[in-house]
Amino acid sequence: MDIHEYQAAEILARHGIPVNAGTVATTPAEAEAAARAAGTLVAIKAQVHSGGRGKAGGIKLARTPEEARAAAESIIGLDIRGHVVSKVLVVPGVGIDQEFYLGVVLDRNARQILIMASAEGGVEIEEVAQTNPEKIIRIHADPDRGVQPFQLRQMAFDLGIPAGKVAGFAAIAGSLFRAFLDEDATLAEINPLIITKEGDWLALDSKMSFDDNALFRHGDFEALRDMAEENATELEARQSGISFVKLDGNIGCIVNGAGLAMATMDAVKMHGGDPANFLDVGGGASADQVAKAFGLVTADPNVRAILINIFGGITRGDVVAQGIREALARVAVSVPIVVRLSGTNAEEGRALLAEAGLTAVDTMDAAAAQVVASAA
Amino acid sequence: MDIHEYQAAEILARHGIPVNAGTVATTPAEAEAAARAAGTLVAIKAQVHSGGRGKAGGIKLARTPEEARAAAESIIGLDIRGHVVSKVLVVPGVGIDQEFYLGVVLDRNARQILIMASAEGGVEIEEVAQTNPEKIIRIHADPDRGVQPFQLRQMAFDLGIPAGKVAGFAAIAGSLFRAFLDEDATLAEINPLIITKEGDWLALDSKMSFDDNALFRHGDFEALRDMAEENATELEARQSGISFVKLDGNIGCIVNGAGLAMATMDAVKMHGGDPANFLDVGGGASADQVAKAFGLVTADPNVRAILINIFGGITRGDVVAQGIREALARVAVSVPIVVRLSGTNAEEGRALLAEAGLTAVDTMDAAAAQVVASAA
Amino acid sequence: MSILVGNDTRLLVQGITGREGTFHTTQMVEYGTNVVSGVTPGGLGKEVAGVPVYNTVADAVSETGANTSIIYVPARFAPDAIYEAVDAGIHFVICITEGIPINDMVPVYRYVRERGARLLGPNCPGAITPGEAKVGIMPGFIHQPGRIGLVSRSGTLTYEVVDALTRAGLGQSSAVGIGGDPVIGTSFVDVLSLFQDDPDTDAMVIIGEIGGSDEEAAAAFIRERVTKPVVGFIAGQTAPPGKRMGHAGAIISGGTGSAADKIAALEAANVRVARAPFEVPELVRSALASA
Amino acid sequence: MSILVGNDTRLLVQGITGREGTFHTTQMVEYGTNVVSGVTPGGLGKEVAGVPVYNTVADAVSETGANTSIIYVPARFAPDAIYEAVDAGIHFVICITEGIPINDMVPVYRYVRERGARLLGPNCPGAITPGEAKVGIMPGFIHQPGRIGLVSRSGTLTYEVVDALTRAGLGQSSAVGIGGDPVIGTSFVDVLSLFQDDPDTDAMVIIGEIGGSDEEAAAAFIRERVTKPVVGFIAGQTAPPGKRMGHAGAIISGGTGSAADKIAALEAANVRVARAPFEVPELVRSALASA
Repeated sequence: MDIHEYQAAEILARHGIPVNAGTVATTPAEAEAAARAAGTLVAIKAQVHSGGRGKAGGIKLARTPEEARAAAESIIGLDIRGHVVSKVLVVPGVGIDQEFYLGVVLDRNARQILIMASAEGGVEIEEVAQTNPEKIIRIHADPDRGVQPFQLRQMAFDLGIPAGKVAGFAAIAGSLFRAFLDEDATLAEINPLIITKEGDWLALDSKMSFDDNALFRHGDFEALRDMAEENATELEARQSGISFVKLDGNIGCIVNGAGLAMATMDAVKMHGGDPANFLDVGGGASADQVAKAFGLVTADPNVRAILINIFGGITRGDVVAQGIREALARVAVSVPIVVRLSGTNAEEGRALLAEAGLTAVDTMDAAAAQVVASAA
Repeated sequence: MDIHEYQAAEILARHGIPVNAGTVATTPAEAEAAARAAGTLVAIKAQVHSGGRGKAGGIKLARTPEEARAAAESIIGLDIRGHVVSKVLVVPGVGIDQEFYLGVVLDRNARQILIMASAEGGVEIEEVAQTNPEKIIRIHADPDRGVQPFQLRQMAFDLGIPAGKVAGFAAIAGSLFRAFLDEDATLAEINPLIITKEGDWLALDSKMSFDDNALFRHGDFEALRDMAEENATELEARQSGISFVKLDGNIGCIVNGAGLAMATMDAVKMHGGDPANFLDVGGGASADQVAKAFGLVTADPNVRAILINIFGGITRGDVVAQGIREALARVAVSVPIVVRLSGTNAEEGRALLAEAGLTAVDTMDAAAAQVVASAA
Repeated sequence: MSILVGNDTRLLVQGITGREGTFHTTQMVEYGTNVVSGVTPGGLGKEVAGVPVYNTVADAVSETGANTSIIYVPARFAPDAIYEAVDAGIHFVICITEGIPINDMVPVYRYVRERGARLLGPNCPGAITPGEAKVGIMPGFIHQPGRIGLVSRSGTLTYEVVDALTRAGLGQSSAVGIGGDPVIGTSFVDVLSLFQDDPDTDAMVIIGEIGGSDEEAAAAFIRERVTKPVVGFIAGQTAPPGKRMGHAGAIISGGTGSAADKIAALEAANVRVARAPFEVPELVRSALASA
Repeated sequence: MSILVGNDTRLLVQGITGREGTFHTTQMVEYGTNVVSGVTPGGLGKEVAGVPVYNTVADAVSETGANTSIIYVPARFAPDAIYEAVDAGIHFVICITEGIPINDMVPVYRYVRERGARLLGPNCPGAITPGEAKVGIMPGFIHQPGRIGLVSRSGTLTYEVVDALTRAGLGQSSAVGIGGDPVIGTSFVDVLSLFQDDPDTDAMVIIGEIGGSDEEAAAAFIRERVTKPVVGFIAGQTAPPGKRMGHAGAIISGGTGSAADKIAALEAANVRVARAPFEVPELVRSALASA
């Protein structure tokens, strides 16, 4: 789950990290008022769940309230990597002495939490990783004991942070790591983390994402969800335990298992077709859930044919077939349906489908070929 | 730092443990009102920082508000192991089906936190440990990972807790362990932890003590301090970094180091004297602190002579001598003073004392003999 | 036995009285897996598919000599179940449960390794040695005993490939699903290494997908250490960047994790990479022929 | 060298620029201890009593080959200092700091042991091998090289006994203060074991106090494993029950931890127990004579 910069900043502030607090504005007028209240040079920053805001013109400086209004006008409504800006953050301008990158992520290979820092602040860390990997200082947190202050001081010394600022850096890095753990984050990032002209540490831009599997521990995070940023259909799907991603093609796909779903899309493409979606009904799908999946796919007006590809493991073929029948009884489907059914209880499933007038194809490849032909 | 039962219950309730909540009363009338409000059989329980309340008559059942008043009358003012009862807790009576002991302490030998439970609820655990040690189930918490639910379920099964109550026990034991860690306790104990006639888990009596060294992390604990339970002089001493315990004798002792202070008291006793106090001025004592110690000792009207025994390590003899001189300049001391000074800068100290007309004795034994003679 | 599970497996089912536990225990027993006991706290005295239930793993191990455990308990309780299994001396734990938070799995992974045990999963379909033991949720009947070792991050996609192999007359020594979570107990490299050392395995099939860099790590390992022929398949070749496809790992980000990169890495390690699952059997045959 | 510290000690001082660190570094250097470096974050380039200061223990170790560390930093930072020392490869850490919370020390103790290092303290006076190295806060001049090994939970009381021994012409091989905190890195038993194996030690003195059961554990160890003569002293023989005497451990509770119990346990292990510190030297002499 992704959240906005201003929300991440609020969370980090609660963990004792000094952040550049600002005001959220959804209109140019609000931005102007916020700038006036700030009474200083401000930055107007697009609040979208996407990187690359700067390059896309989503961040502007404004010396006056009028400039702030103009900046907000140009930013609100902007499309940044497919995300349309609906709000901006107005923060006081800050004199920067030094900039750093500081982030906490999972290192999948090491199966440990990784704390990364670099003196190349303000630059995307992936870029630094490719161009100057030696400029990234890394610490793996002990899975049991976490990270000790001395390790973070060492990191600060390695970054060349002046002696008088080392304790401050270590405190912020420690707090960021704690925030990552306490909030079940998958990413906690400050970029740039700066030393101001006045010599104070300040988190100028904060970013956090959360582990969807741990949301049950954080009931308050639901309030942080920005429905404008989420695809309503995808969210609705997720609430039914279905993974759904809308794509641009015209062949609806209903598959059990993420890997098989991707392979099914690949097969459709190989046969010259274009998938309308990625859809994984999940393990142990109930008839209800299959019907639900059917609804998700048929709601897309682009869909010209539907491919159902089920290999039964936990999911039983007869249950899937039952779901298809129930869905067809509820929704009138006007496009061709190609079903491929294998694995557990596939024969029972095929029998049920036959009763409903549907014939199941034997292999995925054949099914993909057939659905592409039907959609043509 | 010790707290009262009702305070421990409040803390454990915050950690999700079901406790028998009650009302604190400081007068028989308040107890009567609390019993009336409860509208049921109540227990009246002395709130003192001491065990053995039951045997001392500090816990009584009352069927009516009038009986509650009478019970409170008999308990308030009671002396339990040197603690005078100034308040009682009025709690609703509860039908008990099964009783258990559950406690968390440090196992000094193992250097690990120990969770102990026994089906011998309501009995002091030390007693069970002596008479039926095999009836105590013990789990050492891993220093890094703590304790896992399966270990607590195992404990429950080992205690013979019925299957349907095992998850509840494990949850309470887990919460008690978390409370121990989160609150930096040295003891967290529920005795008895019961299953009520209605089949619910309930902490019927709770006890917690805190690690004095960790109080800096728990600013709110100061509000839990019951000044009636603390010796004002001992508290004042502690705030100056001095360990002071009032005793019944007439020879005031000022010593650096707890072990040496105890050995000094032993020496005084060996020579037929009786120490008026235990006093450790601590390491690195400043002149101010020594003067403070002097004040503490001379405030006791029983004191007939004072023995100052300093073996310099961190504490320097000249600093101590300076403290003695400053104290004597401020306070008129009418009783004889015997000083023994050895170790770091002892000679400089002796010279300073000589200027003030005091002669330092060479050995602890001789000093003890001399101070006993002076007090006679 | 080929790798991980086989005739020596004495299986314990944690969460045996739950819906999934009961269903799959029945399936595994029917397959012929030696399921010796199950655990559900408070379940002592019950039976599931003829398998006796105990209150704790320690009891089940001491009473029935279980050496392998499979976990079907819900995500919130799964880490505890893994700790319990390892603490009781189980040396191989298969965790089927999906949805376990990352921060819970990081210390679990460390613990399992420290104790010298092995974890497969979580969020995986399990492992099977056809004709000997099915320890997981895969449909047993599509498998056939043979000499091809299969390892995959995916569930049903694995069945797809297994089915294709079986139909082509290529039986499997073992088939192992490692799971798609960010923190998993057993990696591609771990399983490839076991197959490499397994005298009952002649060739291996690795089934990857977009996201992460596990396939690249596998490719590096294959180049350096694997002498048996390897065939690969990567799902998500046509997936658009920036979209998460179900699995936490299945996302192409910042120019890394793409199917093209993974295929290139595998091919550089002499792995024959299929464009579709149905191509796998013929590539295996030709690899075996030229080995 | 006798035990723990000696001519091989290359000492690092953590918290060297603090008031206590500076004072005791000067004292230790004057005593002749080989103090090779100090650490204070941000202190790089400074010098204390001629000892160079580094920012981190890792730097100090790699630059100066320190093998032993003594810690003078405040309680809130002391656990971190211990972790840093052990992580940098220091094999022996002496923590002088008092007032460290118990819950902080429990994982520290585990960590130090896991890494195969040794911790003395916290809240202890340190260790000295007279004439070789003084690593602590004890007054050096009261000690005299010799063949009596001394171990104590107390600070100044140790000096008292050392002073008595020296005055009686009984020099010390090493004198070690283990500290009075509930969680300490090195126990009586650990030190007694080192003295037992030390060819430079002929007899041992153990100085205990009321509270806890460390002296009883020591007595059991002495009975089973120690062949050299041992003399003991227990402080707090006249302390009233239920009152905490300074040290966290120094309290008699529930009929246990009393001086009488401890003396009985030691005497049952053939330890000659002195009634007062001044009696220790004569008991040592007679023990040596009858050994």
